[in-house]
Amino acid sequence: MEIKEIIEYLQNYQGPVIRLMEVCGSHTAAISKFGIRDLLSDRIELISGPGCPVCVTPSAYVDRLIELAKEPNTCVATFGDLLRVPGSSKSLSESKADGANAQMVYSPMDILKLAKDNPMTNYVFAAVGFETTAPLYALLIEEAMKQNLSNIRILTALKSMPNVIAYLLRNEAQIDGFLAPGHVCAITGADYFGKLAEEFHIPFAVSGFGDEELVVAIYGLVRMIEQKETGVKNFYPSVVESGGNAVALDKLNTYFEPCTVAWRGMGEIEGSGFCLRKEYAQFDAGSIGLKEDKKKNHACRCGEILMGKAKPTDCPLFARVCNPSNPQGACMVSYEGSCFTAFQTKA
Amino acid sequence: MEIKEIIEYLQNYQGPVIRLMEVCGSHTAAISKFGIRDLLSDRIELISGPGCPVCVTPSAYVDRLIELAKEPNTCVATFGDLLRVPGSSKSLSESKADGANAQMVYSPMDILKLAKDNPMTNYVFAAVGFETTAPLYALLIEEAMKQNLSNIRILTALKSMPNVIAYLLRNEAQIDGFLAPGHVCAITGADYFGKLAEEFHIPFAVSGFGDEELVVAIYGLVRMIEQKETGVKNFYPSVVESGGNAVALDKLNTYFEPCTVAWRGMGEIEGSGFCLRKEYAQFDAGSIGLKEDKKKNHACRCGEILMGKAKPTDCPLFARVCNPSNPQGACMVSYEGSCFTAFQTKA
Amino acid sequence: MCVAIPGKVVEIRDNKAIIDFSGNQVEAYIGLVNVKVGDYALVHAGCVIQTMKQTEAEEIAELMGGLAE
Amino acid sequence: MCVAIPGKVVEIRDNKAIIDFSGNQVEAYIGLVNVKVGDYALVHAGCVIQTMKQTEAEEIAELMGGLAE
Amino acid sequence: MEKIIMEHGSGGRATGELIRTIFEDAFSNPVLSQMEDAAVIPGGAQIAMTTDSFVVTPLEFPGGDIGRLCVCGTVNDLLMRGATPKYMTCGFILEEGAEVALLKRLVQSMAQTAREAGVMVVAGDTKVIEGNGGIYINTTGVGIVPTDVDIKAANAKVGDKILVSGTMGDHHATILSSRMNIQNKIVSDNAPLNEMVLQLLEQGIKVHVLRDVTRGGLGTVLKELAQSSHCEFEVEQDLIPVSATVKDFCGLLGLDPLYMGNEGKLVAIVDPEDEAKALEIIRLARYGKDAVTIGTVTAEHPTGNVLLKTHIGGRRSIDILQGEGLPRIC
Amino acid sequence: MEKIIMEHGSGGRATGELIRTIFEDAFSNPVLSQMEDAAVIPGGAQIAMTTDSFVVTPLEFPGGDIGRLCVCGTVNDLLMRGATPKYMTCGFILEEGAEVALLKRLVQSMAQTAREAGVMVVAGDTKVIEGNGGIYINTTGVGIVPTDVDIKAANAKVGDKILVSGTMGDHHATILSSRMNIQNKIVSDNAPLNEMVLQLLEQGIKVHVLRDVTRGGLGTVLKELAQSSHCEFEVEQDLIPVSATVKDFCGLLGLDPLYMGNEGKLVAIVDPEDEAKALEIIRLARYGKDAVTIGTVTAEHPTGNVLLKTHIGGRRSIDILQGEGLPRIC
Ligand code: SF4
Ligand code: SF4
Ligand SMILES: [Mg+2]
Ligand SMILES: [Mg+2]
Ligand SMILES: [Mg+2]
Ligand SMILES: [Mg+2]
Ligand SMILES: [Mg+2]
Ligand SMILES: [Mg+2]
Ligand SMILES: [Mg+2]
Ligand SMILES: [Mg+2]
Ligand SMILES: [Mg+2]
Ligand SMILES: [Mg+2]
Repeated sequence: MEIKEIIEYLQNYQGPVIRLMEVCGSHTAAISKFGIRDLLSDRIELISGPGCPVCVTPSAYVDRLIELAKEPNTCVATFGDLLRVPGSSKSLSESKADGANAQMVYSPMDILKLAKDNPMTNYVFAAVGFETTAPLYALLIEEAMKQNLSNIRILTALKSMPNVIAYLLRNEAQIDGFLAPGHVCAITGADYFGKLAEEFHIPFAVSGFGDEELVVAIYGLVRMIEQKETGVKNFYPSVVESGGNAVALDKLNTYFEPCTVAWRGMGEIEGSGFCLRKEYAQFDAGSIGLKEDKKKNHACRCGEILMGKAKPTDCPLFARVCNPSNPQGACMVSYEGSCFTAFQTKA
Repeated sequence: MEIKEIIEYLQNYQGPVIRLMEVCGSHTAAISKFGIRDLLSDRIELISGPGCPVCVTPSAYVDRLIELAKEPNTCVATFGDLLRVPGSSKSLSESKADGANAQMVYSPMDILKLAKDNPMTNYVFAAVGFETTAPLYALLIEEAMKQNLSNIRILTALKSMPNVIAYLLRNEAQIDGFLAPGHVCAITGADYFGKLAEEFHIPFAVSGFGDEELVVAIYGLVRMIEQKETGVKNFYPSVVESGGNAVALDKLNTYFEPCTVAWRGMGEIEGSGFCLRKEYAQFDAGSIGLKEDKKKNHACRCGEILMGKAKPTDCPLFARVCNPSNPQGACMVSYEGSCFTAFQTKA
Repeated sequence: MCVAIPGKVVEIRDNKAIIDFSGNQVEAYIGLVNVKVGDYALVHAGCVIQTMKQTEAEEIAELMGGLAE
Repeated sequence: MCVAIPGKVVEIRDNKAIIDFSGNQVEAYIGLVNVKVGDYALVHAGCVIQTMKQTEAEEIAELMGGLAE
Repeated sequence: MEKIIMEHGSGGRATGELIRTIFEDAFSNPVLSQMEDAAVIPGGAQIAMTTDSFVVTPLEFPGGDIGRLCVCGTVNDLLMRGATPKYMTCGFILEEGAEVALLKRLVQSMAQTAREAGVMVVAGDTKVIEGNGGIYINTTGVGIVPTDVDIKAANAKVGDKILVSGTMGDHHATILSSRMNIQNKIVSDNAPLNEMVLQLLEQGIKVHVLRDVTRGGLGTVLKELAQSSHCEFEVEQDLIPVSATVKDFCGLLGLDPLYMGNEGKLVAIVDPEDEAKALEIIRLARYGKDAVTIGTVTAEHPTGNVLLKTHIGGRRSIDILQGEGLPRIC
Repeated sequence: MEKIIMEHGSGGRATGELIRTIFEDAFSNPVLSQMEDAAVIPGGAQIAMTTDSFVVTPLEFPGGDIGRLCVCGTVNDLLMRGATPKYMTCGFILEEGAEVALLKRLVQSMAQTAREAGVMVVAGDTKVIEGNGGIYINTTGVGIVPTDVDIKAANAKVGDKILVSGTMGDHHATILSSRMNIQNKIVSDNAPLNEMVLQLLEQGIKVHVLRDVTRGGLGTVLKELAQSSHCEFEVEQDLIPVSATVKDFCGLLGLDPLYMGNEGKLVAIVDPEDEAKALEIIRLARYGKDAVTIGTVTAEHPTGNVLLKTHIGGRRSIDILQGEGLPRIC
């Protein structure tokens, strides 16, 4: 089947309304960037889920990062987006103006060199991410130990996919199928979502991040729904193997263990994150108990949006008080956030 | 006698050539600024002596300051002029560009507050000066002890007047009389120079720093010479008492003791300086043995100029290679240096 | 965001690989995957997270076949 | 350089005095001299080093007398 | 004099020496060497004036340096109003510790670019601040505008063709490559665009709008122009020229080439009649060989809108740059 | 938006917001609000152009602030060539952490001073750098010069009278008082000198040279003018106006009022015939009430010389400022 035919199919779809959720922030961003919504019938809705690691970070975590960054001789290293996420009152980026020492890096591994070159400075990496990113922090700690670097710690807000999806489905999210994140599956294998598919009778399509890859996976989901199929189909076989990446999974399990963590706007979800194992507690910069999630603005509907229960445009603040220069909620911060992408591409 | 008559007298003086030395840098600067040379007969010469604390500092001292300023968590605090004195290769000011941490302050006492506010930083004060300034460092250490501040030290290059004057006179400096520094005498009393006057049969006139005060003291010296008087006459009685400042002298002697120090361009002179007593060695930032005096430029004649054996204009570098923006010797650095003042007011 | 495009491994140095993306060379840790020169690799935040097989076309075709009406 | 002009002590606070120079007020330590409000004081690098007597005119006149031809 | 020290900003002898040894030579012209408070120069009935400060790191980068950049930025802004660039001032803010040899190279690069662009540096200023060797330059330019020329952002008309003069993102990608330590052969496009602009005007092309694509990138520029003209633009992603290396560079860092800045590229909105001729003129001019049409002004629109047709055939509105344009990594 | 963050320099939305909320209001005029790459404005046959960057700390000081200062500096430099100040650009370099409320005050002060000085702000630019809340401003000015006006440093003639418009050192002493924490009532003299200059010209005074006394002080200015004119000047110390407080302030720090800068004082060298009338004009003008004659151009001199007759009757040559003009304390 040619891609043109697939698009035609999706454009002309006239069946019952289908609501598909992409749970990966990179999918959200790519869908926007490629204008994919424009290719779908009005009866196929794409909903952004809680898959942007930045968007799901509770305010207590950001507040703690700021606290650390203000400690003398301490530098918080982080990916770019996280700098701008509001905590209960300010973001890391705004706190730099108050003397917080925060630095953007390309890779968690970059702090190995920084820590070695500046032995008097304590580096804390803001370790956010899902199953894809968590193994990198395992590698970081492994290297820090090998190189005997005692001035490296991480503050974790690591999330795991299955239990938050289960939470959505148990809390009446109206979703007919999931675009499963290709890179999570690259680590975990495609079967990772099999139990969920079975329990909730819902289809998953593993997708890559290219325009055609997304269109194909969406088509796959639509067809599975039409044919009342459940289970997981892998539309990203060049990267995703059934067993995933065994080395990475092994490292993940060596350094981390599942734990209960808080999600912005959704509260605590059992077993929905990873924490450092006790044996490696010396690498933890105080990640435990960062559950408080004070909204900067009470009208912010990030939580519902992350659950697929509301759209950005349903929020009274959207594009009024809340915009990317002055985000009221995390969904407006990340380039992958639902509110951000909705704002950026609004007609 | 009116000031006008005094000036007339000095202007019309036709006797044998008289060479007067002002040993205080502030006198040198004031004489220039007031255009006093222009008021004197050609037969009265004013020669600048080794009384500018900055000009007499050997290069090893500056090098050590730079070394300290480059140490992590160390800040060298200093009076403005000293920033620009060349060491064996660079000045403190130039070294700031290489990462040296140096700060100009108004008073040595300013570092008490700095040290208190920044307990992680070690402050080293560049303690230069003569009898006038030395008691201030005594006060500084006293206060540092009272306030329990352990992050304060001083690097001393403290000089004393009598032995360097004796050194000049023993080394054939052609001088007929001395303008004695008013503020040194404010501390030590006017009699401080009595023994020298007696030993070398030479007159001293203690002078203040105003234009009329200087003219009166010069007149006094000329008259004493004409009348073949020696001894010390106090033309600054409003400030200088015969016993000096007993409290200050007492503090000076409590914390410091006489020692042999090196003078730029002249070498070591016995008993010509003050060093911290052993009991207070913990306040010393390594002042002992800073004797090396590498000239930045071998043609520099600072030493001879400080001894009154040469004039700035005798130096082949003067106003050519050597100027205040690119000083080759310390005499071109300080606003009180002979070469600087000669350059600044050259016709 | 995860890098969506694969790069080609052009060199391996100790625990890192140099990976080329249309002329952009980045260094990436290889502690999570066994890679060799010539492999196509996915890099995420400075680490290789997976190598890429060249089999997509057929597998997808097969999948699609199953979905066609 | 040493300050050539005296300032007037306008206030004493613990171990420091506020000294006025034609409207410029500086704080100076007084650990080296006993000063009281109203005194004229010489300040050097943030410390009072001497107070000033008001007797100059006569003393100088006397000195000069001895020097006159 | 190896490094800049505070004294170089004193306004006294050291400042004079710095000016003589670094600036006078490089920029030598009779106006500047008078060293007056203000330069007095021939004017014109209508003048254009623009200012920009340049704070780029690194100071030297593949294809250029801050010296070339600060001339190009100001000259191009004048050109975008149809002005002939004539005079320039430069204000240097130097951080203590700046390397004098580097400063010399940058100033020589400025001077050479000024010659290329036909502008005379008529006044300058140097200040020194504490810091770690950074160099910041402000350039302000004055040009003469013929009274019959009226080029501005509000002038786009329905039917007009939207042209760009070459590949997008080269400058921005060059700078970020250095900062993120990514090795590639991308070079900055920093260049003065006199030839293409003055040729368009001389040859009577009906140029409605000109805008150089700098900070904020093509996306920001198009949206701003659409807003000013109250029009809807439609541009086609596949027509927007981006080199393969820049494209993958953006992919690596999660950046969108639409929001990547240039320093030697422009958008021209021209009467549809003149499209072909305009393209030919730009392509023949220096720095314009990759010029193409990327879209059309399709309709009036009260608030201004830009529609992008994506490779796969989707359509989305594009907005001005949000946030800092930082690399997204995770 | 309390403090400046890096994003305010992105060129995207945050920059736009900053411009709208801070700059647009304060400077509002039809040219600026077009927000074009370059402002297009009416010119004149002969124009004057000058630039300066301002890096003063503290940013606000008794009697003024960097906003007022940066307008006065540029306006005065134009006036010193006999130009009528017309247009100004401003380039802001903001360090991360700068207080937005402070920036607002400074910009409003700029705008007010610009109104006082009759200049229109026609273009602006904002960049953000890392740092600790510092603010640096470049202003570049353009003025129109009547073709018959020829005022420049080289024009002093033997016999001319040397005037200053008021007391020396006020601005410099204000800044140093803040930095050295010395309490006094000294206030900066920062002011635009339009009225006195334009009145001198209007009333036909034979003004040969004008120079504002800024960094480097009167000593530096006089020496530079003597050099340019190849003349010897003789000035009398007792005639140079310095307030008692500034005099003692200088005494305290070992500074010479001759080398203390102002930001609203000028030296005028005029034909001796016009001395009295010139003094009267300056004294009647705003900011000129303390104007006096301080000396005379006494002779030709190949390299330029300035002789100062001191209070006690001595004579000395004065040179341009050496070193940084730092306080001498010991
Ligand atoms: S638009 Fe802003 S306030 Fe509303 S839900 Fe999104 S992030 Fe929250
Ligand atoms: S002019 Fe310079 S080189 Fe010569 S003696 Fe003086 S300081 Fe030394
Ligand atoms: Mg000027
Ligand atoms: Mg511009
Ligand atoms: Mg520009
Ligand atoms: Mg200037
Ligand atoms: Mg700094
Ligand atoms: Mg532009
Ligand atoms: Mg100027
Ligand atoms: Mg100026
Ligand atoms: Mg700009
Ligand atoms: Mg900085």
